[in-house]
Amino acid sequence: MAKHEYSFYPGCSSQKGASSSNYLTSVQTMCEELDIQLNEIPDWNCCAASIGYAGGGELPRLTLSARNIALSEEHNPGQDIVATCAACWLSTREAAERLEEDQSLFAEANEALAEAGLKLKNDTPIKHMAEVLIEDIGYDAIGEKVKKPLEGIKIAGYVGCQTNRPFGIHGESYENPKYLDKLVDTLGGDSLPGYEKKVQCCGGALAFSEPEKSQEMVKGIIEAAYDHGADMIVTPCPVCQMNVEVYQDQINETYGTKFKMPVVYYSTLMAVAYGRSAKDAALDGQVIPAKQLDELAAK
Amino acid sequence: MTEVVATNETILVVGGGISGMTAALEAAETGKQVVLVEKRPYLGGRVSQLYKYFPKLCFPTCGLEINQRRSKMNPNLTILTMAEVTGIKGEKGSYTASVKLSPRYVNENCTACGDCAKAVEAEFDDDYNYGLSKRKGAYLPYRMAHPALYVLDPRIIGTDDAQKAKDACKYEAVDLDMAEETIDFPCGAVIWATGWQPYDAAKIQPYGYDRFDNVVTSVEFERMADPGGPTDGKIVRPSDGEEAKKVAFIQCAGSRDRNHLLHCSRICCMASLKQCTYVSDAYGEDADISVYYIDIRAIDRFEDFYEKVQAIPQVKFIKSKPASIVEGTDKRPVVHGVDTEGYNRFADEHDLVVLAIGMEPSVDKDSFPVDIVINREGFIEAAPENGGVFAAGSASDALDVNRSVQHATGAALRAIQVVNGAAGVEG
Amino acid sequence: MSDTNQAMAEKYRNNFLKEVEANVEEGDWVKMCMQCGVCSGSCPLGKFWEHPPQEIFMMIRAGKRDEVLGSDSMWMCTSCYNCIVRCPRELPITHIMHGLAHYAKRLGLVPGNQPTSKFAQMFWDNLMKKGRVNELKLGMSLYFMNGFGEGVKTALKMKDVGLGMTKTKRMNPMEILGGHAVKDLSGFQKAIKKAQELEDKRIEQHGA
Amino acid sequence: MADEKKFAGYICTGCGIGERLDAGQLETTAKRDGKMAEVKQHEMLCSKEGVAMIRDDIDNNGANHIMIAACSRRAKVEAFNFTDVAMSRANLREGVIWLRPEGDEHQETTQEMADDYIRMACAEVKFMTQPSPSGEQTLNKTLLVVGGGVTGMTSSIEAAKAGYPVHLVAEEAKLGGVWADLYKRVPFRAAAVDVPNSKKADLPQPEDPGIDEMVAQIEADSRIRVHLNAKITKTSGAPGRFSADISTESGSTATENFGAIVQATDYKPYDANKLPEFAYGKTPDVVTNFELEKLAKEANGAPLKRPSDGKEVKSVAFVQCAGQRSEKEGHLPYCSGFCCTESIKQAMYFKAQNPGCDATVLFDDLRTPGAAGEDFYRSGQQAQVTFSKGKVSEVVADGGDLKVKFKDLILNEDTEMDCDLVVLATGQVPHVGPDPYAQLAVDEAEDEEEKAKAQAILEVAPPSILNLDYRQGTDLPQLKYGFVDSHFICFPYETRRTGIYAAGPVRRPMDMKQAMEDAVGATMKAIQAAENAARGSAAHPRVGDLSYPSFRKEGCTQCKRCTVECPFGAINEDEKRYPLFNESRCRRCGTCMGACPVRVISFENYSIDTVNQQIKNVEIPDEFEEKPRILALACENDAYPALDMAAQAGEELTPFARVIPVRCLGSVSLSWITDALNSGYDGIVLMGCRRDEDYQCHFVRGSAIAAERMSKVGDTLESLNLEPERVAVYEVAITDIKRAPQLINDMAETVEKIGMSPFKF
Repeated sequence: MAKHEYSFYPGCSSQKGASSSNYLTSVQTMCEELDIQLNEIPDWNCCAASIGYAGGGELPRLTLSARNIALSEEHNPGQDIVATCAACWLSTREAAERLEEDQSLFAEANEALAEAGLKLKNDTPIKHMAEVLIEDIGYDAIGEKVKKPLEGIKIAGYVGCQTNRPFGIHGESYENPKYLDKLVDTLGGDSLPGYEKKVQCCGGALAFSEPEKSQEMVKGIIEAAYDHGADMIVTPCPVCQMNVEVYQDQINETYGTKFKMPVVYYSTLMAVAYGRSAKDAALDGQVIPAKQLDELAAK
Repeated sequence: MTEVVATNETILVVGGGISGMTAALEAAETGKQVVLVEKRPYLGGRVSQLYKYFPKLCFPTCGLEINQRRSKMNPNLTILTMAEVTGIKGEKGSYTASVKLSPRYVNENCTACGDCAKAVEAEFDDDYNYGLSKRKGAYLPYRMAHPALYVLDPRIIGTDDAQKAKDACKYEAVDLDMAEETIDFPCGAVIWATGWQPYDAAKIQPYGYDRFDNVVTSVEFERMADPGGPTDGKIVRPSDGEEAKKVAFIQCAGSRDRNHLLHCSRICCMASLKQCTYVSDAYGEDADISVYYIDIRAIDRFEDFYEKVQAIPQVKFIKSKPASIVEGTDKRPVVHGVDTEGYNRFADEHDLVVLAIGMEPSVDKDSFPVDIVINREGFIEAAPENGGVFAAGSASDALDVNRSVQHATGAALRAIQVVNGAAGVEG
Repeated sequence: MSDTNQAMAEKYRNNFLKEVEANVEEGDWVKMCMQCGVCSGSCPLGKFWEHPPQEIFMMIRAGKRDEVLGSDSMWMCTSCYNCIVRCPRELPITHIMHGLAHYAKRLGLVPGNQPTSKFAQMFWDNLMKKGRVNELKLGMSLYFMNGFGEGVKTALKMKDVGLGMTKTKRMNPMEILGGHAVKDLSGFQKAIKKAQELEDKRIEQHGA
Repeated sequence: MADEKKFAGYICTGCGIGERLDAGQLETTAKRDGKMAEVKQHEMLCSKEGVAMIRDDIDNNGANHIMIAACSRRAKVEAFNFTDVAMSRANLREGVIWLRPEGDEHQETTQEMADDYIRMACAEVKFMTQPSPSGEQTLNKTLLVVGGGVTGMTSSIEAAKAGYPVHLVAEEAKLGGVWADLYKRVPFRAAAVDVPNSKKADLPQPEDPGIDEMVAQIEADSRIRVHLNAKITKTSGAPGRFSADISTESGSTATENFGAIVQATDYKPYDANKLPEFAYGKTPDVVTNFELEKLAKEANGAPLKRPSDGKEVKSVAFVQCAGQRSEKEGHLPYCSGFCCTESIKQAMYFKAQNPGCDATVLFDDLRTPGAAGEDFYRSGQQAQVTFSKGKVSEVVADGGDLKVKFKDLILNEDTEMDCDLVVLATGQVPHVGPDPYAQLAVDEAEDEEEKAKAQAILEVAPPSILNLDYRQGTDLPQLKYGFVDSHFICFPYETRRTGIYAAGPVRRPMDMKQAMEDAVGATMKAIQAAENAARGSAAHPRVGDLSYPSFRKEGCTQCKRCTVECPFGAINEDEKRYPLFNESRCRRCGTCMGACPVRVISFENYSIDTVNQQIKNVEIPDEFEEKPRILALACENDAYPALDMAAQAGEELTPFARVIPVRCLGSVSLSWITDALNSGYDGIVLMGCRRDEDYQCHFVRGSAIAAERMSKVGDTLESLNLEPERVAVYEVAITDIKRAPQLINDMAETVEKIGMSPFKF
């Protein structure tokens, strides 16, 4: 299999000691297995996610992403940019498209970047890791590597918002994307295609400022997973992962529920299925441990 | 080999629906030679699949009977069914058309006695009923089918069923050796009346047509209401056959929408108003009908009908494009959205949701046989560049039956102008 | 009323739609709304909106300047993009909501204590400092945004979450001292500053 | 055609007829009772061989009256297509064996049924003669087009293009009519194929109305003769031989002959003085959409100024549905269809001339159907026209400014807006002559109140446009709200005055594009009418039918029923009050035949006798055999096919029924009923089409007239002192596959209850 090489944009939350550092760990393991090389964009900056809008105007926010793309084009020329964080991917790709369609904005962005001695060409494809897996690697290749099928593990595929809309994965629908289910099946697990909350928003943007609002939505997401008999939830988005996993105790407090639903990354599932250690799979990063995976990894 | 007698004074009509039939008959009844080419095994097109017409609530088969008698009587009209135009060469006044004829495996001897259908076992989805019911592998598409000849489904050819059908026929009408053929013939003018198809409802993901049993399209619902249809005219839930009394009609399902069809399909509002009467006729005071709309387009005298339906106490109108449908308890579709008149959120549970599905022109934009002006939505624009090719009916725009016929009658004159020119009658 | 607000109100007397087109990100889409309401119905936080998007668009056309810019509705947006993908008229509603929020902020019309507006501002300030977001500092400043007492309460309430995160090495107390940063910080900050200047200039001319 | 009638009968034994019935006996019946000189059987009569056999008898053995006993007359029409002889068909398949269960216990009655149908078909053909063209008309290709607007101009241009000369008569001094003042027209096309969908997309804009080009085209066309300032003062004749007096203001009158006529008199603008609530008439700054076009044309691209003080318009409001879609006195109940796009177009005038100008459209439902329509809506939004869903209650003029008070239906509040100019989107009123039946309504009024109402209508009736010298009035009959539209969805150009076709907004409110398309269709029908008249062939729906009514003058009592009841006003009266038939105006429905109390009207192939003899030739078993006979007269277009399809569907019909298809229930003569009762039928069922305001009858009034007549059948029954239940009249639709046979079976039950008719001999 040909080696795949990408210009990698990890994003703030994947940094060491940050909320989705476990995501990064498992992604690195997954990439080793699939022979994917990730070349981090040197000196990348935050994308402002989709919450920077109060302080930052349109152009300043676009310039944030423009800087990352410019850096990538300078240091990792010819490589597609890959992000693992939904928000990073979305902001960067959205910025690229806005600057593409509005040439005056493009000129202004470059004028701003010049201050940092950078220049944006803006001809680099920007992908989410899920796209890489499905479009560049493919289910078959992903399946070939499986050493420990996730037999008997019922997993609800929770896609969330920003990996799904407005771009989403090619050929998938906004209302009922199936790729996480296909992935789970490919890894030998039991997918739950009927899981109806797979694209329900978790309120990530309000998680800090108005937790009661976001937690109400998270409750629905977890409830539905239990209704479908899920052992755990899998997601491609760090905001979703954290939001759905870490507030379960508070939700239990508020609503008198007894939630203890593990929420893992697809990369964690893959690392385990590929027979790697719990550490490589970043299972130690689970606030709510995914027991079946721990056991499987231990075997 | 099928023989077609034609000259450059002949008018070729493509499509045997209400528009094509009309154009062909009006020209033929004016003394012109006409060849009518229809893809289906029978004439009438989508009109033959309608239960009632708006706003009169009369029966399409009634007018169809007249048109079919007209075509049976008319010596100037040649009808080719199971036929598709594959090419048109030449120019205004002297075209050569290539027509592909698919085998019916049944010849003119057929008396429509039905013995072959009795003999055949294989069953297939009945496309006349949009797949809501099954039909035999040897079949008469529907009772009034014209020509009244049975058809053998190509899928039974080479199976025992094919032989059974042949053996059952006393009149040597079943001909298993029939093969596809392509014939060429001249014509002076072409009337393009290929009509429309329902927009693929599965593409309207928020409404879950592909996920929920009790979300159907307006064309399917029309078959349901027809006593001759798959449910014997009963309005029921596909999921369990239970009576559907609480019914929602969602307008602009695929129309006026950049994700689907940009145009307004014109007929959907009126069709839904008509279908409201099906439900209230069936269930009277027990009916509970909601129409979700953006604008009710009951244009010109249709306004009367809108008022008539508004007067039915069981029908309510909600100005809203629903956001989504989710499946509630007992497979009941729940329609979510906001009533924009004064901002009221709703989550209404129904027995059945009917999507007033958009009209997609059946015009092949990308490989149209001749150079012709087609607009962004795939409809043929009237234009001098089109030479001797004229659109009729909903190949030209989203039109209701009445306007299609009106338009098709005009198309006949346009064609006659060309062939009269060719014949030197002009002046 | 802030000066800019005054100035803008003057400039676009009785034509709020024009003001929005000139000053709000993607504002010139507003006129294309056909009031179908699909956005309002699609918003996961819909029930929290005093004025849902489609109504806001109508209010803009009806010149209800103060009601719109003073509303906290657009701060409800979680950027889930449901409205954008469903809008039959292709309006980038999410961005328009962000744009309106930002514009309201510029004019100082955001209702006091609108938590998300505060958080969003902090987020921005936070990332402007080092070029990367420092989750811990962000969290802390957030907890204390309503004063010390409030902050302690929230912090305690969040204690367990924090603990869990720390245990799993997904939060690092050391971050409070420094933490991740962009190396070329000055270049970074200059670029963004320049961008802001350019944007102000453009709006100035555009509006004029 | 041979004078001497030579009869031949053919019996098909295919499709199970041979198995189910005794063909030998059928043959004997045809010979013995049916008096067929020659009778042949064939195991598949519709096959090439079978048809060849018949053809051979016609060509070589002089058979000119043939009886075919096989399937329904609706089946195998192309095979049994012997246009050069008189032909009747006995329906043994759908009519007998498919409607009857198998089994010995049924055999006798089923066979009797079949034998009777043989007798009936033989009797029918005996009294038929082969119709032939009358030659009453020759081909006159010239068309008369009345109306100088876009509709009339289009009709003229398109007719000429097809090689048909035209006289175009306009009452105005110049061509263009109500459209003459258009500054621009709503674009005809949708966005081009390569246009992306975005806020900056290149969408269709208001375009040049193209009136001048049309006028030029007409002036340049030698085949079109234009009469300006002219009116039609008299129209007489029939398709192929119309004669019209064209009189000009100057007083000169020219009489011209025409093959057919197109009435394209368009519409008249609604009188906005009926809208005081919108301050119309109170200030010149409230104008109608029609008046605005004039202003725009005068401004010719410069910013529009308001009429009162010439101030440049900075804000304008469009009030949609002004005086329309409303039940209020003096308002139009319908939607005029064109106003939404018209207002968008006009709002764009203001935007184009002064982007700073606010243009707001206040609508309830915005109606911009189709591809071009929806694109133009977007185009208007793109131009920053503001659309508000609002209901306007009042327009107030205070000083210079106008206040529009309305309920904003979205924001759900009563509000108001100030503007410099208000445009009322008012509707189209059809420009028609008087309703030809207005006088009749007065004459036939049931009570004084009704009479007064009718009288009032008659008094305000507009002057005639066509001045037809027809027995049934001077102009085209009206459908609703004064529009002369066809009532048939499938047949928009159906007309009740054969050879005269309405086009454009006289038919139905419509915009310019539709009016032009409609004109082409109407012209097609007019050309067709002229051509068919020349062939002596009927017009729709019996195109190709060469038969036409003849009548025995000596028998006529001048009762005028035929002239009054003809649904198409085809029959005039001569000075002696005898009916004057106009072949090419006749639609061959036979309503006159049914109307005639003295039975002097008949067609060659459809007459009092052809049906009466069928009735008489049915064998009536005597009372004690307990075999009643039920006569069913069924409309050949709906009820009869319904019975055929019932047979296909395996429904069952009483073996005592004898069904006779009729062209229209309107052609049913009371004499048939009386004779049937006298000759011992036990029950009679008449099946016609729906006849209320949403009538289905394809001869418009036939079914209704029949119902009227039959309401009087009670007297006949009484005089014979028979129970009234013995005759029933029903509305039957082609879809009544279960109901149609049931109705006949019900009659059988009724007869069982009330007993057999005493009139059996």
